[in-house]
This record gives sequence, C-alpha cells and structure tokens, in this order.
Amino acid sequence: MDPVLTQTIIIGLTGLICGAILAIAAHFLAVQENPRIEKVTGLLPGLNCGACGFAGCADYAKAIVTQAAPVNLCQPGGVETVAILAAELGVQAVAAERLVAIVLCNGDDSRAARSVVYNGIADCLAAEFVGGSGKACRYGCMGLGTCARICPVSAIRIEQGLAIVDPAICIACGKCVPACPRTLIKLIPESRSIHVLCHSQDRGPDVKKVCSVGCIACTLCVKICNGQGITMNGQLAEVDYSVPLDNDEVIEKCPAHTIHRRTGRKPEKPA
Amino acid sequence: MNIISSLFSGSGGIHPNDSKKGTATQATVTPPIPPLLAVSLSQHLGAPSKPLVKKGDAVLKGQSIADSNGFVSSRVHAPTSGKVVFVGPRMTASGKVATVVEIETDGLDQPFISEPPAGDWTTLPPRELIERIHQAGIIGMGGAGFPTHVKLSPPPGKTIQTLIVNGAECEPFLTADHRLMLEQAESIIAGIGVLQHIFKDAQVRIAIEDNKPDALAALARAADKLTGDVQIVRLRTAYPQGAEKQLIYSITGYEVPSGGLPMDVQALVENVATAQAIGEAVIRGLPLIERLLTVTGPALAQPRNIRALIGTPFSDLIAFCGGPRGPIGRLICGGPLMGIAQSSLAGAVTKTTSGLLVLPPEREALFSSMPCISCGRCVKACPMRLLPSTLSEASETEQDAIAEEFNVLDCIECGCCAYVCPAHRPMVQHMRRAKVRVQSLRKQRDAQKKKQTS
Amino acid sequence: MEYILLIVGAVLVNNFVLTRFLGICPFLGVSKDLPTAVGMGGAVIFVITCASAVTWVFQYWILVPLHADYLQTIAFILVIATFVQFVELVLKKSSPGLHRSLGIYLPLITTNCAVLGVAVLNIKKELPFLKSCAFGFGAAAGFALALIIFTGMREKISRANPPVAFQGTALALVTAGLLSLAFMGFSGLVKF
Amino acid sequence: MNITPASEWLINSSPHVRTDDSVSRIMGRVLIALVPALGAAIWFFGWNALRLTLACTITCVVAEWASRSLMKRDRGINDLSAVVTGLLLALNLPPQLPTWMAILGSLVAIVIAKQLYGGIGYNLFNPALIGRTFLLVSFPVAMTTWLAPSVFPWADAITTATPLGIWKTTLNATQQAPPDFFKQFPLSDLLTGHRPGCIGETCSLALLIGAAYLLATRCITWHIPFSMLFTVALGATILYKMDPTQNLPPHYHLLTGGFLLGAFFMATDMVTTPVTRGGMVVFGIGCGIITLVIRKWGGYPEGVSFSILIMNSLTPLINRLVRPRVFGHAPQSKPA
Repeated sequence: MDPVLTQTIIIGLTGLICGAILAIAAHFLAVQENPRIEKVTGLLPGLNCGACGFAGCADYAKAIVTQAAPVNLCQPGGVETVAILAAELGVQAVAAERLVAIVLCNGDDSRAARSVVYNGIADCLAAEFVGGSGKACRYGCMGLGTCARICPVSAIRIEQGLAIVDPAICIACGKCVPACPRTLIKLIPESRSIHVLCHSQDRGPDVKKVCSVGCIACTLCVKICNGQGITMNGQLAEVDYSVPLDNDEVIEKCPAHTIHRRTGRKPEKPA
Repeated sequence: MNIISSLFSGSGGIHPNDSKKGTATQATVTPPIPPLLAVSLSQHLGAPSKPLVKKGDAVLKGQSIADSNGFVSSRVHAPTSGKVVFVGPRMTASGKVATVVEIETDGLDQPFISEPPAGDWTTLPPRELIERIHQAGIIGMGGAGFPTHVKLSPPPGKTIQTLIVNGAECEPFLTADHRLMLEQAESIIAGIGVLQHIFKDAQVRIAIEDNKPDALAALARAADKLTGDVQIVRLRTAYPQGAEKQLIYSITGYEVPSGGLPMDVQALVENVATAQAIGEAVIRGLPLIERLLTVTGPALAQPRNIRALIGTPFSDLIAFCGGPRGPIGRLICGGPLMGIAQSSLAGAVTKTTSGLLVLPPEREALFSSMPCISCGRCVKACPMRLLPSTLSEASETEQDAIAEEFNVLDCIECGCCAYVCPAHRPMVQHMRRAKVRVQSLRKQRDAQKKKQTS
Repeated sequence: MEYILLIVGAVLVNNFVLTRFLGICPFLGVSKDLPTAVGMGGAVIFVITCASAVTWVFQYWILVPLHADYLQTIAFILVIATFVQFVELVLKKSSPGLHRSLGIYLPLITTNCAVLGVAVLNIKKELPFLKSCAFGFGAAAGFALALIIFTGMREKISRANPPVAFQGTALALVTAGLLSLAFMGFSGLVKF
Repeated sequence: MNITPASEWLINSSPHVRTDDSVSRIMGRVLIALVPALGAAIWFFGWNALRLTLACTITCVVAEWASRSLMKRDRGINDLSAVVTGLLLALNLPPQLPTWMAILGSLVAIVIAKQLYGGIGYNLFNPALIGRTFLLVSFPVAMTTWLAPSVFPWADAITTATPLGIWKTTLNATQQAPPDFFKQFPLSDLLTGHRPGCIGETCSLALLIGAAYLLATRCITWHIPFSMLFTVALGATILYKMDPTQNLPPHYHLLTGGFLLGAFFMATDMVTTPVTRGGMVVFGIGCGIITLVIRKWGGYPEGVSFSILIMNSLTPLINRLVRPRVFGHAPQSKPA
C-alpha cells in the first residue's frame, strides 16, 4: 500500500475514533458556562483588588452578568471602564467620582512625641496589641507600614514614621482602609483638597503634650465655615467630605496647623 | 477535708523560676486612700458600662457609678467617697482607650450602704443570688474579666457538674491569690457556699498548685464547713496550670472542645478572688471595690501584697512600695507571662489586676527578628499542642489560610512558646496577629458566601 | 518481584523528574499547594498508565503490522491528547475547584514530555504489555511522589526569605536540583 | 520618687520573661560536642584533618559574611551556625581531599544550600550534607579515596578503602563476604577510630561522648537519633539473621561509615528536621530505612548522608501530616 495512504488512514481513523470518544464524553460531562461572564471579565482591569466588594474581577463579572450588579463599582477602572461596561451590557450608569485614599494624621517623627521604645513585630496590627509603636499619641499613625505593604500599587510610602498616600498612584481599591488598626485611612472624592490631618479624640492639652500638629478641638475652623464642611466629632474637627469645601481661611487660622490643603487629583494628562 | 492529687496531667507547659519568695510570706497591707482614683468602665469583657455620674457629682463609697450596658456587661462602683472630676476617654492599663471616671477622694470613706442586706440569703432562689452578684459588679478576677453573673447563668440545657475554684496562681512573681487563701480562707469558703446554692448538685474542686502547701492546708481546714461533694485538689506546679482549659483537664480529664466553653464539659471555673467577692456580695451586700494584688519585681524597693482600691494609680502603688530600686526598664500590669506592658505610669488598678511588676532594663532586647530555626521547643511547650513555629512563620508571611489550618484560633496566648524560643521570636504577638487576621478572613468568607447564596 | 523492582526503579532510581528531568513544566507549575499537587499527581498517574497501555496496543497491533512505526510520535500524541481531554472533562465536571487551580497545566499534560517519554521508552525497551503498564504506573507514581515532596518544600520556601533575585521559580529550580542530588543516593539500587 | 522616664521603657507583647538560651548558645554547644571528634580526627589524620577543618570553617564563615553583605542583610556570622556547618562538612570529608575541593564544597553548602533561601532557619537541606554530597557526586574518585589512619607522629599514609567500601566491592565482585574482614576491622578499632574513613566519623567513642553532651544539655532530643539507631539495628539484625554471610552484623552497621556522626550531629540539625516529636520519630525511622536500603542494595557503599537529605526533603510534609491532636479537637465522649 502507498505509505502516504497508510499514514492518512491510520491517523485519520485514530483521530476520528478519539474525536468520537471525546464528543460522547463532552456530551455527558458538559458544564454550562455563560460566555458573557468571560467577556465582561476581559473588560475589567484584572487587578483583582476587591474594591468592588467581590472576590476578584471574575467574581464581579459573574455578579454583573447573573445578578445585574451595578457596573460602576470598579474603582481602578474609573470612568472608562464604567463606560465600556455600560455600553457592553446596554445599561445606563454614571461613574462615581474617582476616589483616593488619605491618611488622616500628620504626626511624623519631627512632630509627634515618642513615649516608649517598641520591641516587637514591625506591623501596625501587631503593635496595636501593645498600645502602639512607641509614639505617645494613641490615635495617630504608627508608621510601621502595614498599609504600604498591602497596597497593590505601592502608592503608600512611610516617611519619618508616617504613612503618606500618593494620590497620583492610588487606585482607591480600599485595601488599606481596613488594614489600618487605627482607622486613619479614608477614601475621599479626589476633588476634596482640604483635610484635618488628625484623628485624636484627646482633649486639647493632652494632644499638645504628644503632638505639635494635632487637633486641639478649638472649634475655630467650624466657626469660620459655619459648620459647612467641617464639624466637630467629640474632641476632633472632621471634614465632611460630602460637602465641597474650599476656604483657605481655615488653613491659615488653624492655631495647631492641623488643617492642610492636599490635592487628590491626578496630574492632568497631556492632551 | 482531705487533699487529693489531680488525676490528669496535661501536655506542654514550662517551669519558669517562680520568683514568689519575696512576697509569698508577707501579709497583705492596705495603703492609705490615694488622692485620685481613675476607675475604668471597661474592666470586664463585653460592652463598656454606662456612666451614671458626671463631672462634679459627689459619690459615696460603694455607690454605683456605672450600669450594665447589655447582658454581657457589668456595673462599676465608687471605691470611696469623693467628687467626680472627669468622665471621658483615657488610656487604661489594658493598653486600650476606655471611658474612665476620675474621683477626687475626700478621705472620709463614707459608705453608700451601711447595712448588710436583710433576710437570710440561703432562702433566696439562685436567680436572686445571681442578681446580687450582678449588682455588686463582680467579674472574673483571674484575668479575663468575664462578667460573673453571665457565667453563672448557663443557657437552658446546659448543666454544671463540676465547680472548680482556681487557686493555682501559676504565674511567676504573683502571690496575691496565695495570700488571699491564707488570710481569707473563711471568706473564700463562704463564697463557695453561695456558689453551691446556685448549682445545687455540682461537685466542688478547689485546685491549688503543690508549691503552696500552706494554702492547701488553710483551705482544707476552712472547707470542713462545707457540705456536699467538696475536695481540695493538689496540682503539679507548672505554667499554665491555672489556665481555664488546662485546669479543667487536670481536674476532670475532659478537654473543653475547640471554640467551646467550660460548660460544654459541664464545668465552671471561678478564681479564688472571685469566689471571695461573691461571698462578700451575697452575704454582706458589698460591691467589688477593692482587690488584692502583688506589687513586685526586681526593680522595686519593697515588694508587697497590697489590698488596693479599684482605680488606684500605679504611681501610688509604686510609691507605697518604697519606689523603684535602680532604673525601671519595663512596667507590667499582671504577671510576667501574660501581663500587659505599660507605656506610662498613668494606668490604674482594675478588678482584673492581679499584680504590678517592675522590671529593670534588660541587657538585650527581649525579642528579635531572627528567623525560626525549627528547634521544636515551642511545640513541646505548647499546652494546646499547636505548632507555634509554623504558626509564627505563617503570621510573618501573612499566610492566613495556613494559620487557620494549623488552628491558630485555639491559641490561649499563654506565652510558653515565646518563653522557650531560643531565637527570641515574639511568638505571642505573632499568634495574636494571626488570630485577628484569620478572624477577618473568616468574616470575609462568610460575607462572600452570603453574597453568593443571596 | 520483577514488577516490584520495575516500579521501584521507575519511582526512585530513574525518577522521571529528578533524574531524567522530564515533565519539569507541571512540576514547577502546580507545586504551589498540596491538594492541587495531589490532584495533578492523580491525573498524571491515570493518563500515563492508560497511555502506556493504549500506546502499546497501538504500536504492536496497528503500527507494527502495517509497518508504520515511523508514525509513532504523532500517533501517540493523538492518543495522549484524547486521554488528557477526557481527564479534563471529568475534572471540570466533578471538581471545578481543582480544575481551576490546575489551569493551563492540565491540557499541558498532552505535551508533557514525561507522558510521551514513558510511551516511547516502553517501546524502546521492548517491554511486554503488562510490564509497560507497570513501568508507566511507576514512572507516573515517581512523578507524583516528586511533585508532592516538592510541593511540601515549596510551601516551606514560600515562608522563607530569599534574596530578591532568587524569589519564585529561580529558587524552586535550585531546590529541584538539590532534591535530585539527594535522590542520586538511590542510583544503582535497581539495575535496570 | 525617682522613676526612669517612660521614654526609656520598653513595651512588648507578653510574655515579659524568656529563656536565656539562644541560637548562638545552641550552636556553641554543638561545637563543644564536636571537639572530641575533632581531636580524634587530628590524632588519626594529622595535618590533613587540620587543613580540611580550617579550610571548611574559614570558607563557610567568610562565605556567610559575604553573602549577607551582598544581600544587604543584618546579622552575619555571630550565630555561629556557619562555623558549625564548616566543621561538620570538614568532618565528613576524606583526609586526602584537595583543599580547593573542600573550599568549593563549603561554598556550595553556605551559598547554595543556605543563603539562597535566606540564611539560617530557611534552608531545606542540611548545608554540610549538601556540600558533601555535591563533592561526592562531582568528584567521586577524590571523595572515595581513603587513607589509613596513622597515629601521631603521623607517618606517610597508605591509600586504602573504608570498611563499608571493602565490604560492598568484595561482595559485588565475588558474591562473598571479604575474607578477614572482621580481623581487619576489629570492634575495638571501630570504637577508637583506628580505621579509614572521613576524618570525623571514625572515632565512635568521641562521637558518643559528644552525643551524650548534646543530649545532656538538651540541645537534641532522643527522638531522631535513637529511632534511626533502632531502625538500622533492627533491620540489620533481621538481614543478618537471614544470611550472615552476605550481611554485616548490626553493630558494624552502627559503628562503621558515618552512621554515628550522621545520626547524632546531622540528622538532629534543627532547621531541616520536623518540629513535632512524632515527626522526629518518623524522620529517624525514614533515615534508618533509607540508610540500610542504600547500604544493602544501592550503588553507594554508604547511605547516611543521602538518607538524611532525602528525609530533609520530606520534612515539610512530615510537619504537615504528623501533628499532635490539638487540645479540644478530639472526638471525645462528653461527660455523662
């Protein structure tokens, strides 16, 4: 017989038989899958950061397709992703304003006093068990960098014992928020630029003892802006981020230099 | 009363130098009333108490200054008469911020109630006895501070067969319970009598380590007054013999199931100090406003056992003990193995403060960041039979799933692993960190499950 | 006895991963956690044992009579591919979690040189049918054993603190090398 | 009242006391325990022993220091573990081995087997054994050429073979036990160390003294060495009873080769062995079985180092699978 023919027949028949076996098996063992889930997964950024509240991009995609979850939950994706998803699924969705994280403490080593020497694991959660990393303030940043380590995009750095978020890099995944045992990190709309960088509930004199830039609860800022944008929460002035606030007077008048302007915006992209 | 030896011997444990000689033979002394008392409203486990007084109020000794805020909560009383000068958040000895009531004492010590409760308490139903205990603000004085009235009210279906009175006092340095057993054995036994009324058929086991033969003898003598199934049990001296789960095992041979409570093996453990306080509350109507504690340590001039009012600042206690001898390196509230390091002298005595330890500076830091060398000493020492070596590495590298698989949640934080570790790793801190992380992992997982099912 | 020696030889002495360096890809790829590794080991044992049997039949009943043994490689791959697809279907149905964690490495068994290697070695050594199966099983068991041991070691490495340049696969390869060094102790154990 | 300002206080998590023991003390004790063996090595092999010991120890320490500096990590050589590795490697080398090979072996041991993993505590294999096995596989001739021991003052040495080597080659060649084997290597020579072999493994008495010291100071526990010893003794006895002409008697298994050095000093390396006591027993039994299998059926005359390395590789699995029952996790009957 012609070797070419033999070859063709053998391989052809083998292929046929194998194919048949697989076809039968596939019929009996078929698993239903929704092709749209995969497509939507592809449209998401794939960071698996969990900011949407689902276990990862694939999970969120599944929820969008099967449970009609809102399409504007993806923080890293931002406006573009929301638009793409909305177009893909034929739904109306408004992108929420981009958020950025901010650390509400300004007590670095030059401003916050140290009271004891901490001997233990270099981790904020671990240090909180023994009352902190040695800084006298019980409310401020411990500076051991748990938030910096958890940040998937390295947007947080530790400078002189203080965590600082770089808003240009932050993707607002929110992982750092629960990571801070002192709940110092907040996600805020990026257009808000005035912040009370303190979290201390201590009374003024006690704050003064431990930090040179802590809020002493003088309530001056609240009076200046008539309670619109800054309110008192116990012994602490807090910015109400739901209200736009753009008043340089509060910064200038704050006797403890607790209030600062920090822009949360990404630098404008060159057109 | 006969003294029997415990039948069961748990695994693990350590034998640190007990350092009790300095204070074990010293009678308890009562310092003068301090000028200022700082009474925390979060001395117990559970919801912090609701303050009943405000700045400027005058209070009398034994007057309730804070009420329970929910079932698992407790009351707090003014330890002496005086004026409230501050109510607000303060750093407490537990290392956490809590609401504190500061009382400027007037030195008159005027009592709020002078008469013991009328009527024969033995005729009252258990429910009312428990209510008296609640009213007196009694919580577990061994360290955990679980509200006693909650512990004494097991849910329906649970019975208590063995009532264990814990006089083990296995922590080195501490001798307050030891002195209490010697000096107030009668009063402890009276408290046990009250507990017998609450749990009618329970057998009573008074557990004491064999390094305190005088306490064993004293309680054996006093316990003759009790009726029913009562025995004094001599325990092998080891740390952590007095830990609740280990103690129940030593006495009954039953292991409290993982995640369970002593009542799951029909046992109930009360510290001797708590038992004494129960007696005082039910029989004499006195709230819990003072306790015995040991103020000791190599850096202290005159170590002493002290009967201190709740809220006494640590600085007053140290001054009363002659001040420090040489420089202080660390100040520990509690024993050396489970106590809490203080970052200032501002802390004050709470109902769970069993001691105050003043330590000199160490030549080298206690803990280092050296890696685990897998020597297995912690595995041998762990009374819960965990693998602390693996767990600490899992905590270090944040492998929470591994930590969970290796049962980190069963850790009782006794400190045996860190005590024996030749690499000087901060094992307990690793465990606590891993526990918190595993718990949040579980919460996340539950939330995810809920989301998927909904 | 002969069969036992054959299997022992294939598992310990001429371990496919550690001495022949076949099948390194899944060896590195799916050795990150134990259940996955055990699943992969099972899948490989199934595929190799069956493939040994089927390729033997194929070789001696079809290719040899037809004088077409030059088609060996391509025909074997076809058969193996079918088996792998079958395993994949079964796994996808029965344990989707394992299927997901095996990921790309499951279909890659097809091109796993170990599978083809066993089939070709069987023919080359002119082993009879049952011995082919035993050898296939032994080789696969050796792969599974090495994979499981290696998984345990990688779990330990995952808590180690290597220099940055060696993190991940680099250190895994070094470890594989050291493991193979240790397994050289078995050399000469079975003369085969 | 004069109280130290709190800013000098230390805060740490409980406990606030700890053992005085430390890793460097443990390593120091291992070094002390090795002194008798080192002495015997120098007594029998003279200058060669000294040369190898110095070469390995110095190379290990320098390599450790250099790797730590290269990685910009703290904590260099003060935990003494590099010294222990160097000394153990030296004691596991044949006397005539060229110095450069000893240096190479030490470099492999420290750099590849230890520092690549991050240093002490993280290595998977016993570094000294990796160094030795690497040399054995790379330079089989140099690593299996032995010198007869010659007591001080050291004469010119004669090349010979180790007892296990002679046994295996003769048995393989003639299917019979070597004649005069037991006359050539009387038990007394095995105990004193007057036999060819690696420089540190020959003197059983010195090794046993060191082992007793390690056990007495609780540096090691009995679990690994004795379960290993017991397994080999049992297995060897069974084989010997089955056919005394083809098998070595059990005490020869225990006293020849590197068994004692391996069982008490290498298999007890903390980092690479299991942490649970049950796991340690499993580890020891495994080492014993593999040692015996390689000695009896394998291509190498000696299998102790390989057996320990193979069990090292199984340690993570043993740690995971052989765990004590956690308190409160038992299926226990509740009180009635």
